[in-house]
Amino acid sequence: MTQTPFLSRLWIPVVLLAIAAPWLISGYELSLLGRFLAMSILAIGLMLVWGEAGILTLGQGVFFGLGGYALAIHMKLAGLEPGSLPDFMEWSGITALPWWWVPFKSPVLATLMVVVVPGVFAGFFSWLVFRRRVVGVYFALITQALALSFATLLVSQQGATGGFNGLTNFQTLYGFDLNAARAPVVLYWVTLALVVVCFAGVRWLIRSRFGMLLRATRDGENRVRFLGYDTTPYKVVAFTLAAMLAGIGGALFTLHAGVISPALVGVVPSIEMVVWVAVGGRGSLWGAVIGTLAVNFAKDEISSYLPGAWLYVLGLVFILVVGFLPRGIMGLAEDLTRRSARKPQPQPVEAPQ
Amino acid sequence: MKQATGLLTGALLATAAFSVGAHAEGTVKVGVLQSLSGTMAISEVTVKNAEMMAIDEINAAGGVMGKKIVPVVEDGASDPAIFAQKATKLIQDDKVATVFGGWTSASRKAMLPVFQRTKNLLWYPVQFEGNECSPNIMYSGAQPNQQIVPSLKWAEKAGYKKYFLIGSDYVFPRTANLILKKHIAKDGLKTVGEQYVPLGGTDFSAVIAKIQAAKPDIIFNTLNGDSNVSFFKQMAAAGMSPEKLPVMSFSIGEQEAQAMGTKLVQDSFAGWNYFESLPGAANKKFVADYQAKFGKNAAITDPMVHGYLDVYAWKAAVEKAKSFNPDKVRAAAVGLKIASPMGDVHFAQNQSLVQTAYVGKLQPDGQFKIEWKSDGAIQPDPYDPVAFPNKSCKLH
Amino acid sequence: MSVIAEETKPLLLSVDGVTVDFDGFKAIDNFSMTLEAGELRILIGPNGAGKSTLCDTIIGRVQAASGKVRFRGHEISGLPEYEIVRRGICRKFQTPGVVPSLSVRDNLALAARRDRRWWRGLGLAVPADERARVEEILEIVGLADRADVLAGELAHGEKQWIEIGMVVATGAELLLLDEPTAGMGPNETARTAQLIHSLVGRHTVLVIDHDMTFVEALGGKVTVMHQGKFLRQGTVEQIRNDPEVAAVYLGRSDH
Amino acid sequence: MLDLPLLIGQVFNGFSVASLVVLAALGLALSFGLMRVINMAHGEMLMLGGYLAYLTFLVVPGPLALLVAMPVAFVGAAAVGAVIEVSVIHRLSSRPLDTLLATWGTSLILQQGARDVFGPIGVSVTAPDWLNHSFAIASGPLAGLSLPATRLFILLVAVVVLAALGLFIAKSRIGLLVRAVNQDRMMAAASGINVRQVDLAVFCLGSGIAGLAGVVLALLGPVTPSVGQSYIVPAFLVVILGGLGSMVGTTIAALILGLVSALSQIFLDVSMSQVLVLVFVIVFLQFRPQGVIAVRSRALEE
Repeated sequence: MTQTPFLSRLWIPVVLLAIAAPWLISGYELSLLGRFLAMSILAIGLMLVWGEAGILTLGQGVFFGLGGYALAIHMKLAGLEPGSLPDFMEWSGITALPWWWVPFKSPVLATLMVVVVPGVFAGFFSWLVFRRRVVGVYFALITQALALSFATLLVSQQGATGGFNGLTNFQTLYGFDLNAARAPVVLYWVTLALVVVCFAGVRWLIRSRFGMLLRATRDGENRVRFLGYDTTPYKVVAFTLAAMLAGIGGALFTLHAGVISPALVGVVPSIEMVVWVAVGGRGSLWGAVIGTLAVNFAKDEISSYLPGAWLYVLGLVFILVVGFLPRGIMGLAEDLTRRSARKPQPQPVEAPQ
Repeated sequence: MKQATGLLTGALLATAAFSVGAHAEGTVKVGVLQSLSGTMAISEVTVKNAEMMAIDEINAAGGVMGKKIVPVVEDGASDPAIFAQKATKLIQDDKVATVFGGWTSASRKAMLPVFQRTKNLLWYPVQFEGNECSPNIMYSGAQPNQQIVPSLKWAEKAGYKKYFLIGSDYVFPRTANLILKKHIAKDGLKTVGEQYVPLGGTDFSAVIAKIQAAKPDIIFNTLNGDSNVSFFKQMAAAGMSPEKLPVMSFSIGEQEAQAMGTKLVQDSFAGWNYFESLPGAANKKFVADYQAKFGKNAAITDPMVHGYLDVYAWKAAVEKAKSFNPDKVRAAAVGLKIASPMGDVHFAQNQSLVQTAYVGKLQPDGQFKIEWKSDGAIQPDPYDPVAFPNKSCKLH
Repeated sequence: MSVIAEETKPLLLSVDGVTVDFDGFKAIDNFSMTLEAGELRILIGPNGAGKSTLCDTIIGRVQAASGKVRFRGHEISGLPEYEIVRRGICRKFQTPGVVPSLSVRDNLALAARRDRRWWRGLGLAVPADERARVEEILEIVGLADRADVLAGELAHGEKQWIEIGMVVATGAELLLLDEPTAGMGPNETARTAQLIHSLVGRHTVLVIDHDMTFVEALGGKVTVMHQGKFLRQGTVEQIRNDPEVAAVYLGRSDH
Repeated sequence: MLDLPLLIGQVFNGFSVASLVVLAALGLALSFGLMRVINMAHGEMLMLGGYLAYLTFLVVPGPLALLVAMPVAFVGAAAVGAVIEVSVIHRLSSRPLDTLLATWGTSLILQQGARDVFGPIGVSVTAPDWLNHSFAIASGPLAGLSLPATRLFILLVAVVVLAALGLFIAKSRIGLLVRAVNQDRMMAAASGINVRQVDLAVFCLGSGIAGLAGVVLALLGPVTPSVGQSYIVPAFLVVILGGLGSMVGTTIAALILGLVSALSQIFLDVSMSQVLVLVFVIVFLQFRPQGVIAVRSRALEE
C-alpha cells in the first residue's frame, strides 16, 4: 500500500501522543489502551501473513495463547514458595509439578519461550500443511480446527494448565511487583516500545525482496513457482513470524489483563483478530494497529451500553468492511487524502485457489 | 479532508472520557456484573434481574443509610478477561462501593486479583468448587460440603451402591468429582465410571455405551448448559430415562428443566440450597414479586435467590458498620442474620453462607418436590476435610 | 517407437514415449521428441492435440503416466516444477502470467534472481548483476520506458513481451513459449518473431502455436502433433506440402 | 477390556456420528465444489432447522409432527440460504477468503437474531414416542448391545438424502448443469448455462439439506442459538478430507472421521479424541493433499 506523502508524515504526532498518554487519559483507559496495543502486535503479524502473503489464518489465538501461557506459567512459579504447588494443581489432585513446567522457572528461558514455543509450533504445523500445497480456504479451515482443538486441550488438561479457569493471580515478574502503583504505566511504555519495534521490523521486512516475493506469491503463486521459487519456505517463515508476534502479544496481554484462559484462544477470538486487521486495512501496517484499537474500543463501549447489540455490530462490520471496504479504514484514508487524480488502485484479487 | 486525519489520531486515543462521577451526595453506586451476552447469558441474565429487583425494593423502602442505590450494570460477555476489565472499570472509574456478580469459576478467578488489589468486595452468588478463601469475596453460593457431599449422603441413605460420574470438562465438575470419589471410597462404595465431555459437546454416544457397560445404580451429573439437553435426549433414545436410571444433577435448576422440556428430565434429582417450591411466606412473596415483574412462568433458581439476598446482606452489613468501606462491611457481614426467601441465613467466619441443603425430584409441572433436607444449616468449609485435609480458611 | 537421434550435436531435451492420461482420456499417447542445443523448434497441431499438456509435462506441472523426460541427459520427470526451472527450463503460459501488483521492473527482478533462498532476500538492495540483467532484458523486449508501470496496467501485447523477458531473465537454456502471439496484431506478431529469432542460439526455443503465418515467419524445424501422437516432423516447407498433415490439420488439401 | 458389544456399539456410533456430520457437511461440499466458496453461516442453517422443527411441533400435534417438520425445515432453510447467497455470497464469490469472513459475520447476526427471537435458553424439541426406544440384543456374543431407534432413524434419513441427491445430480436436468459448472465453470458459462442460477439453486439445495439435518439433530441435541457452532468445525474437516466438493468423497470422509472419533473414544476421553481427529486430518493430507476423491477438474487451476 503506497502511502501518500501526507499520511506517511503522520506517524510522528501519533507516536508522541501515545508516549504522553499516561498523562492524558484515566487509569482505566490507559490499561485498555495498553491491552489493545499488546493485541495490535498480533495484528501486525496477521497483516504480514494475510495482507502480504495472502494466507488467511483463523488460528492466531493458538499462538497468542502459547505466548501468554508461557509467561503465565513463569509468573505462577515465580510467586510460589519453594516446594509448594500452584493452587489449582492441589485441588486438581496433582501431587508433583509437571516435568515441562520446570524450565519455566528461569526468567530468561521463560521469556525466550514466549517467542520460541509459538514459533516452533507454527513452523512445524505450517510446513506440514504448506509442503503439500494446501492453500486458501482449506488452510483457513484447518487453522480454525487447530484453534478449537488447542482450546479443548487446554481445558481438558486442567491439572497442568488450570483448565477452563486458565492462569491468573500473578504477583511478580522479573522481581517487579505487578500490583505496585507505578506498574501499569511502566507496562504501558514497555508495550508501546515493543509495538514500535515490531512495527518497524515488519515494515522493513515488507520493503525487502522477501516481502516482494510474499506479495508475488499472494497474487500468483503458480507464476512464482514457474520462475524457479519454492514458495513453501517463504510462506512458512511468514507464518512463523506472525506466530512469534502473536506470542509476544499474548504475553503482554496476559500482563495487562492479569489472566490468560482458553476463552481467549478459541475459535471466536481468533476470528475477531482477523476483523481487527480487516477493519483497519489488511494492506497497511497502520491499518492493523488502528483497526485493533478501533474495534476493541468500540466493543468495550457498545457492550457497556447495549449488551445485546455487540454481536449485530460485529457481524455487520464483518460484512460491510469485507464487502465494500476491502482496504479498510486506511484504504479509505488513502483515497480521501490522495491529492492527485485517483490512480486506479488494483483490487487485491485473489487467485482462485 | 481534515476529518479523515482527525479520525486517525482520534482512533488511537479513542478515549472520550465518559462521565466519571464520584458519588452524588444522595446516592451510592454499586456494580452489577453478569454475562448479558455470549454462552452464559442463559443463566446470568436472570441473576441480574434478581439483583436489580432487590436494589429497587431497597430504594423503594428508603435506600441504604438514607442514600439511594444507583446500580451500574456491565456485561461480562461470558469472557473472563472482560469480567476482569469491567470490574476494574466499575471500581476505578465508577467508584462503586461494592460489586454483585460473576457466575463461572473462570470469571471469579479472573476478577479475584482486581478485588484484592483495589480492596473492594465481590458478592458471588453461584455454587462452586471451593478451594478459595479471599477476604475480598463474599461466597453466598454453596461450597461443595453444602451441596455435593449432602447429596451423596442422601444417595447413600437411599441405598445406591455404584456411582457413575459425568461432567462437562471444566473446573467445577473435575474438582467436585475428585471430592465425590474420595467420599465414595471412604464410605466403602464404588465409583464405576468417570467421563468428561467438552463444554458445549453434543456427542454422548461413547459415554452412554460406557454407562451401559458399567451398570451404575445412580449417575452424578455435573454437565453444564447445552450438554445436559444432548445427554438426556441421547439417554432417553437409548431407553435409559431418569425413572429407569436415577440421575442426580448439580447444574439443572427450574429454568434449565423448563428449557429442556420437563418430560425429558422428569423424575431426575437435583441437589441445591434453594428450590422455587420451598415452603415459607418469604419465598412465596419473592417468587410472586419476581414473576409479576419478569413474566408469570419465569423460573426461579438457586443462584437468583443468592444474588437477591446478597444485596440485602450488603445493606444490613453497611447499616451495622455505619460505613460503605468494603473492609468494614465484610467484617460487619460475618454472623449478621439476614432474612431471605431461604429463611434466615448468615455468613460464617470464612465469608461463606451458612445454609441448608435440599434434594428435590423434578415433577411433571417443572417444580422440584423436596425429597430430603439436611438436618439444620451446614457450616461452609471451602476445603473439604476428606479431599483436602490439611487446609483451612481463616479470615476474621 | 522412440526416435533415436543420430545427430552429433549434444542432445538438450529428449521426450521418450511419454503418455499422459486424464481418467482414461489419453491427452498424450506414447509421444517422443528430441531437441538439440540452440535449436528453434515449432510444435503445431489442431486445438486439443496435447501441445500445452506436453509443455505441462516437461515443466513438471503434470505427471506423465509413463515414459521419461530427460534434460541434458538427466531425468526430470519426477521433479517439482521449481526444481526443473532451476535446471534451466522455463515456460511462458498462454494467458499472461505477470504479477499484476508488481511493477515491470520488479517482475523482471523477480525472474532474474539467482539465489532464491528466503534469507538471501532480507536486504533492501537488488544486487548489481541482477539489476544489469534486468536493464538488458528491458532493452531486448523494448519496454525500457515502461519499466516502472504496474504490470497489471500494461497492454496485452506488452504483457506477452514482458513475460518472454521474464522467461529469458531466469537464465533458462530451454524456453517453452506457449502461443506467444495470442491476441496480437500483425506487426506485433512480426516483432515477436524478430524477438524470438534474437534469442535462438544463446537459448533453445520451443514455440507452441497453430497460427501458420507466424510459423512461416519463424522458419525452423516443425513437429506436428495430432490427438496426443507424433504425426510428422520436418521443415516448414515439407510440412506445408504434406497431404496427411493437410488432411488432419489444415482441413483441406491444396494440390 | 475390549468386549465385543462395546466395540460393535462404537462402530455403530461411528456410523451414527458420520450420518450426523455428513448431513451437516453435504451442503458445504455442494457449494464449495461449485463456487469454491465456504459458507461460515452454514451451521446456522442447522440451527434454523431446529427452530423450524420446534415451531412445527407446536402447530402439528401427534407423532407425525417430525415428518412434517422435515420438509418445512428444508424449505425454510433453503429460503434463508437464498437470501444469504444473493446478498452476501454472490457479490464476493470471486474472493473466497473474503466470503468466508463475510459469512462469519452473517452467522453472528443469525445467532443473535435467534437469541432475541427465541431467547438465549433454547427451546425443547422432544423425539416422538415411536422413536424413544432401542433394539437391545439380549443373548449371544453381542449381549448388552443396544441400538437406539433415533440413531437408526437418522442413519436412514442420511442414506435417503444421499441417494436422492445422487439421483438428482446424476439424472435431473439441473443435475447435468451442476456437473458441467462443477467441472469447468468458464466452459459452462461459455456454452450458455446461466451459471448464476445454478449457483443459487445449488446453494439453496445445500442450505435446505442443512435445515433438514437441523431437524434430525434436534432429536439428539439442543436447539439453542449456538448449536450450529458445535457441528460446523467437524463438517469443515469432512469437506477438507473429502476433497474438492465431491459428494462421494464427503460421505467417505464423514465415515472415516466418524469411526476415528467413535473408536478413539473407547480409550480416550472426548476432548482428546477431538484433538486426535484433527491430527488425523493433517497426517492424511500428507499422503493425499487432494483429499479422499480427487475430482480431476478440467479447469486448469492457473
